[in-house]
Amino acid sequence: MKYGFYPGCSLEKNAYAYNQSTMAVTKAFDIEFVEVEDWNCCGATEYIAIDLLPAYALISRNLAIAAKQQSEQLVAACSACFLNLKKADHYMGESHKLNEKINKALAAGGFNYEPGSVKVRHLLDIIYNDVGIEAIQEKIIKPLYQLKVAPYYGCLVPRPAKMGSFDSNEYPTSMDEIMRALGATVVDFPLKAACCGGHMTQISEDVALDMMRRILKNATDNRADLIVTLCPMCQFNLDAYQESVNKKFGTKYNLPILYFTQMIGLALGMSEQELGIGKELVSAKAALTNISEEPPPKPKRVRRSKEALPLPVLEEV
Amino acid sequence: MSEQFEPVIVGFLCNWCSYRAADLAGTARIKYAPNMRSIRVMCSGRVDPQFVLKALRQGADGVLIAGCHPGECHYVNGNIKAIRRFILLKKMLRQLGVEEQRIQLVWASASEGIILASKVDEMTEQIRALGPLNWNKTVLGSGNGHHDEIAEPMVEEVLNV
Amino acid sequence: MSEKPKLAMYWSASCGGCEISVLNIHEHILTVDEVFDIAFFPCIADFKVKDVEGYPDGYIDVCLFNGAIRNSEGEEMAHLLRKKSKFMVAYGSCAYEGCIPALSNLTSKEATFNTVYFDNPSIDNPNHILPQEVTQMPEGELTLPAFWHTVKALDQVIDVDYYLPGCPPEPPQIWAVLQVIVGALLEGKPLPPKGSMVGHTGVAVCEECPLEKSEKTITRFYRPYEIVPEPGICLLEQGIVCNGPATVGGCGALCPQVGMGCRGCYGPLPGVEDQGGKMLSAIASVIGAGEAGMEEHEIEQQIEDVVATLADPAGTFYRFSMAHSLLQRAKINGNGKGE
Amino acid sequence: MSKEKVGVYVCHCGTNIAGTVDVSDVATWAGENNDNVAVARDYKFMCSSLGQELIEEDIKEQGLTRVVVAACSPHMHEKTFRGACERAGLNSYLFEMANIREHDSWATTNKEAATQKAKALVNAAVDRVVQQSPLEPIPVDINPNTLIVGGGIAGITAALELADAGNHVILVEREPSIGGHMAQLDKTFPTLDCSACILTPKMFDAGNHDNITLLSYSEVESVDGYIGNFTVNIRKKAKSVDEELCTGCGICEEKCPIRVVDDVFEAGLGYRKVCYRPFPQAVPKFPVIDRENCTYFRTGKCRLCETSCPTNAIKFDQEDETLQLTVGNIILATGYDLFDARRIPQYGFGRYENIFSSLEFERMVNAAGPTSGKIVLRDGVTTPESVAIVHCVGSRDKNYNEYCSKVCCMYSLKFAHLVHERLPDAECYNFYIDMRTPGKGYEEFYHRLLEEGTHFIRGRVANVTDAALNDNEVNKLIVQAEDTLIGTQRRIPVDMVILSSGVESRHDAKEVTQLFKMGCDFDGFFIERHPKLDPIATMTEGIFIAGACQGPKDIPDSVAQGAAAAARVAGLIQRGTVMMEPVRAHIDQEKCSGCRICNNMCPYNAIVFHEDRNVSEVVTALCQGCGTCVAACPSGIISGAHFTNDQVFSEIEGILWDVSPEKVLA
Repeated sequence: MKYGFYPGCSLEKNAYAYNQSTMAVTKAFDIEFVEVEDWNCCGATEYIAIDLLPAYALISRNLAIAAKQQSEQLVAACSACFLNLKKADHYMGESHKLNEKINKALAAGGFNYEPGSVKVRHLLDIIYNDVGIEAIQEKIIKPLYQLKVAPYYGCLVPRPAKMGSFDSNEYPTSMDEIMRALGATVVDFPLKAACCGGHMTQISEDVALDMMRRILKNATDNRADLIVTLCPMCQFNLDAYQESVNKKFGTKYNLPILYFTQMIGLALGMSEQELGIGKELVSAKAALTNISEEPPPKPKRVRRSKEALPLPVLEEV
Repeated sequence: MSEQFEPVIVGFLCNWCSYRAADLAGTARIKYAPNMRSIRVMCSGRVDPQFVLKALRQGADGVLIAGCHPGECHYVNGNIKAIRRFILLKKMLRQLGVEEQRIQLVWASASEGIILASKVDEMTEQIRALGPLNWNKTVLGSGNGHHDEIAEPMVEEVLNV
Repeated sequence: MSEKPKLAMYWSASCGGCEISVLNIHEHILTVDEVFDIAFFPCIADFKVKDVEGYPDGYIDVCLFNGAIRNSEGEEMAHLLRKKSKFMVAYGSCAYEGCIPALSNLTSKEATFNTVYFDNPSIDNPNHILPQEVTQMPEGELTLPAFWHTVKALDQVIDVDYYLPGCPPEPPQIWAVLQVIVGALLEGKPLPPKGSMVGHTGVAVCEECPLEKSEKTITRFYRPYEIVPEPGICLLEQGIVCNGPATVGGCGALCPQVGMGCRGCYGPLPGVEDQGGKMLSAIASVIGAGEAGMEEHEIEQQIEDVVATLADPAGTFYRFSMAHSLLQRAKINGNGKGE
Repeated sequence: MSKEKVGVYVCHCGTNIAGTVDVSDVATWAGENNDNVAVARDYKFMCSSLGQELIEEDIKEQGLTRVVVAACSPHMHEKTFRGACERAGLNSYLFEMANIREHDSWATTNKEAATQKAKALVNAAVDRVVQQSPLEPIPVDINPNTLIVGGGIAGITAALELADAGNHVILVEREPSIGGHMAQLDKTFPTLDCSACILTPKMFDAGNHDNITLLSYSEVESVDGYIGNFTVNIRKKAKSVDEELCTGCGICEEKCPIRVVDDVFEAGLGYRKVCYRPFPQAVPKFPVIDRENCTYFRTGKCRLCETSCPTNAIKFDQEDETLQLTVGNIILATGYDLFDARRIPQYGFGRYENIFSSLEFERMVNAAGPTSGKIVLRDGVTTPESVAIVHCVGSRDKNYNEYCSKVCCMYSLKFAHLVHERLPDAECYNFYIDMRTPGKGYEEFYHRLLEEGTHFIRGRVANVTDAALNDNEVNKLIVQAEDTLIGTQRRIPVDMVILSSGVESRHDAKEVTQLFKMGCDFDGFFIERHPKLDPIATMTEGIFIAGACQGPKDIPDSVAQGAAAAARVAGLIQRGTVMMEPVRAHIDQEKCSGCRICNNMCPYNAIVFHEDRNVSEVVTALCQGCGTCVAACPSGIISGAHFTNDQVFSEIEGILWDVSPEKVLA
């Protein structure tokens, strides 16, 4: 399988671990990435907040290059990059005016972009839909038995609905399924698609910290050993600010935040180094020791009092 | 009337859905191209490909077949037969040089007057763009065709092989 | 001797099979010889056109005209013979409905020339010589008949009294028809009404076909080389296109009996306007794809897939009846030319 | 063909037609240009008695042999004018209508084009009518028995109406007892009268009526035939109980040691035995043994029910039996399914134990239900201090069902009321998009709830979670929604959440429509003959629909439709015979080659193949006249009465008068 690839700034720097593990894992499934030559910033969120037109022009330059490189599908691992690229393509397709203006801008640099000619997809989408659970299972060497993970999707990948998403907008489950496939135990995690605070840290740290607290608390309450994410920003926020959260609220959260690609890598028997495990600030060492050879024992039926009413059954995903 | 070419489209409408859809379009005073002339059949499954060929031969510029949505056929699955014939007929008409847009199929339930109306508008424009078919004149009219200007260019094609 | 009725048989655009078929009526040919004087029969006797031109009008009693009208010569001869004959019989599929020659109505005269004179493995024509209607030679001017753009059936150029279908007509049918004519000429027996088609059963070929028939559902089509048919079972049910159901009988269903789908040479049943259209309708109707309750695009896709296995529908359904079909020929500047 | 004398009448329809079409021009033109036209007139209102008399006189005095009226749609006035022809002694099938109103004058403002089109349509009608031949409608006797499928309130009502009128009814119910969803309810909005109290008597009557054959635990397997003469096969599933011997004492049920969750009647909130009656007032009174879960059927041991039965009515060896019945009409009242809230994961149904579906709650508040009417949490003891009721679950939502389920607002209000009534101290929140209370006394009921102190929050619920943000959210379910009236996000912590799930068509609605050869829309609800003027009949003669199977409905609507369907059927029964359009296919037995192409064309299996004669034949009685076989016949020897090839060909030539070759070359 061959795709265009847009790394984006995070994967170059703070999310290098994500980059490493992504490359390692995709290689294992013989996915070939053609990096967008001379790619530029995706505009992240600030730029868009300030002036849309240049922001979109900036973003679509990457699309234009990808198109030039004949990449029909462009993969982004970072949620923000993913969303921005997708947005740009979507709105250009929707608004003839915008399309004109942007292409005018692009023309200045000798580019042009036909909206829709590049399909922007998130890495998770590729792993879940194109590689598929079966293929992953076949390659598993070291199952992650008894490791309790809280899959965290953040807000950018599943939403907004109108652009169409590969998973539920409100309650995604694709990463859950992958984690289960790896042998890990997936804990219930109601806030799986809540916002991590994103750039709020730059605007009002208090608000941001509280948002992070919710998520950390929810995962801890549900007895997760660690949070698994697919977004450098989510990872960074929950990881780097965990200490500040503890300070501010006098809590003692100690939740490592890893990337789903790192988890897959582990299950495929790759070493922690080659997956960049250890680069996280809240160390995953301790948490990962919970991985056992043995599959978890069958959960024994909780004795319910005889007055108790029957529960609706959820068919296992 | 303006000098522009006004296509004549023969529409075969099934009695239960599309004919009523056309009735509804009228009752709702939806204005659409007056170019489609309707012929009522009990079911789109009654449309014999001969009807389509006959209409084209008689000078129609296009033929529209309209029926109930699959699964909603008054006769259970007559429209399925219709679409089977339609698809094969289209393939054959391609060989006979009849442009795709000249024969079309549309599903319009009794409540979908607007769908039928807009289909007629759309088709009228498409055929107007194609120009008249007028089979007897343009295709057969040139008699034995020893001076068939249309085909002339092909001679050169052939000669500078 | 000179009291004998006069028989003519002319050969226009056709393969010559029809002449053979007349000679193929075995000993009856002797009766024919007894009963008739041959007035014109290029295939077997040396007559010239000027001989015919010399005859008084209506001199020939029966003219069996076979072959389609392909060029100016065919048309001239048709008119000439009409003038000189009492009864004009469109003999065989070509004269009756165009037959194989009329398949070239699916393309243009030029494209036909291209295939015949240039673009063809067995052709070596470095100077790209095309036959011309007029060629100047030192010896003088040479002319060739003009080649029509559209092949026509006999009754599309002259008035025809009777039609005898088949490619070629089958001996028993021929003999039956000749007997009627002879009976009429010699004993004044009544003739079938003018314009009627003679020498057929009036019921589709399937009636004569011994193969076992049941309800039909076709999930894919096979071309003859793609499949060895199950013996004894209706070929159509096996996905082999057989025009039997849309073709009038009289041939004895010879082809299906040897595993070859009916080509349709006897033409449509009386009262059917367009043999191809009818056969197409029948075949499409029993395609085993698309069910009520499926998604609309799903239905289309399924049917498309089956239809894709049916090569050249026009050539298949109009193999013999092109000239008599409702559309009669292809539109050349249309999108689908020469597919 | 000999020249016909056709009378052409072009209607002005006031200005409806004359306003756009030059009617007199059309009439004169027709008179001059079509040789078969003997009389051509235009008239203000052809459908008026005067207009009709005009036709009648001309037929009598001018000896017209055919009549064409160019006016509105045949669906409007074909009958009218056929009547006129009949009265004047002209066979009504020698009449043809040209639709120059709906299909012409109303559809365009371009007068020239409209007039041209009108000429084409008239000319086509004339050319067609010339080819038409006299036909006689086909009388069909109506079998007085009626099949009613579905023993909910709609089906029961229809059954009783017909039975009381002295007609025999076969009432088929899939479950062991009739009663349907209504039997599960406690109170009914807005009057709050007890559902059981009003339903049980009706169930009893239906169960004991001399004119009603009640087939419970049975399903229709096949349907053949046509109005007046349907043949249906019904499979009676084995109850493992001999109804002759069983007294319905219920000892077997008591003795049965196995209990399973009852997903049907108790909506999953309660249990039932394996040998059971869904509820005490079940009709019929006989229990059934659920063989899947029965120890005896699984292991061959137990037999407690058998041994304990005083009349030896338990019959383990009983088998399914198939009954074949003939009926004249069929009423479908198959009801609805409740939307499964699990499909909206963010609402947490199934993940959080204290989220209940609306039917679960109905059972909970039902005095005869699992908690004998106590409102408690899933643990069965704790009473909630706060309850949230979420409207529009799976309704008015493009991701699930776009339509409004009509009943949820009202039953949600009822729930709120019951909460107040039974837990005076509990807080109750209703999250709604719009409050829809169209019905007698409904809006008043809403006001009453406002009085009772329900908190109404206008906003679609985003999600329900247990992830607490602050201490008063701990150990609560937090319902998050945007309050669109005050424009803020709100998080309401509650103990119990009730999801007011919408109404969906039965999961097997599609199969049912195929079984009964009728249509259902994209949502799976059965299609009525006309959405306004005939919501009771279907496109298939002799098949009627009642209740929620046609679309979301509350009890009064279902009852009304049930009674209406019964009235329609009664009408047909009283008439004894119906006249059917003689539009039928016919195979020329002389010319059929037995190719059998047509054999599987007919959706009504009206085409039979005679092995002996090697020909196919149409059973006229079964044929519905769609013409699919006519189009399919490769020999062109199947003729479709009133829609023959010649008729359509002539119509095509006529309709293309201005472009067709003959005229062009002429």
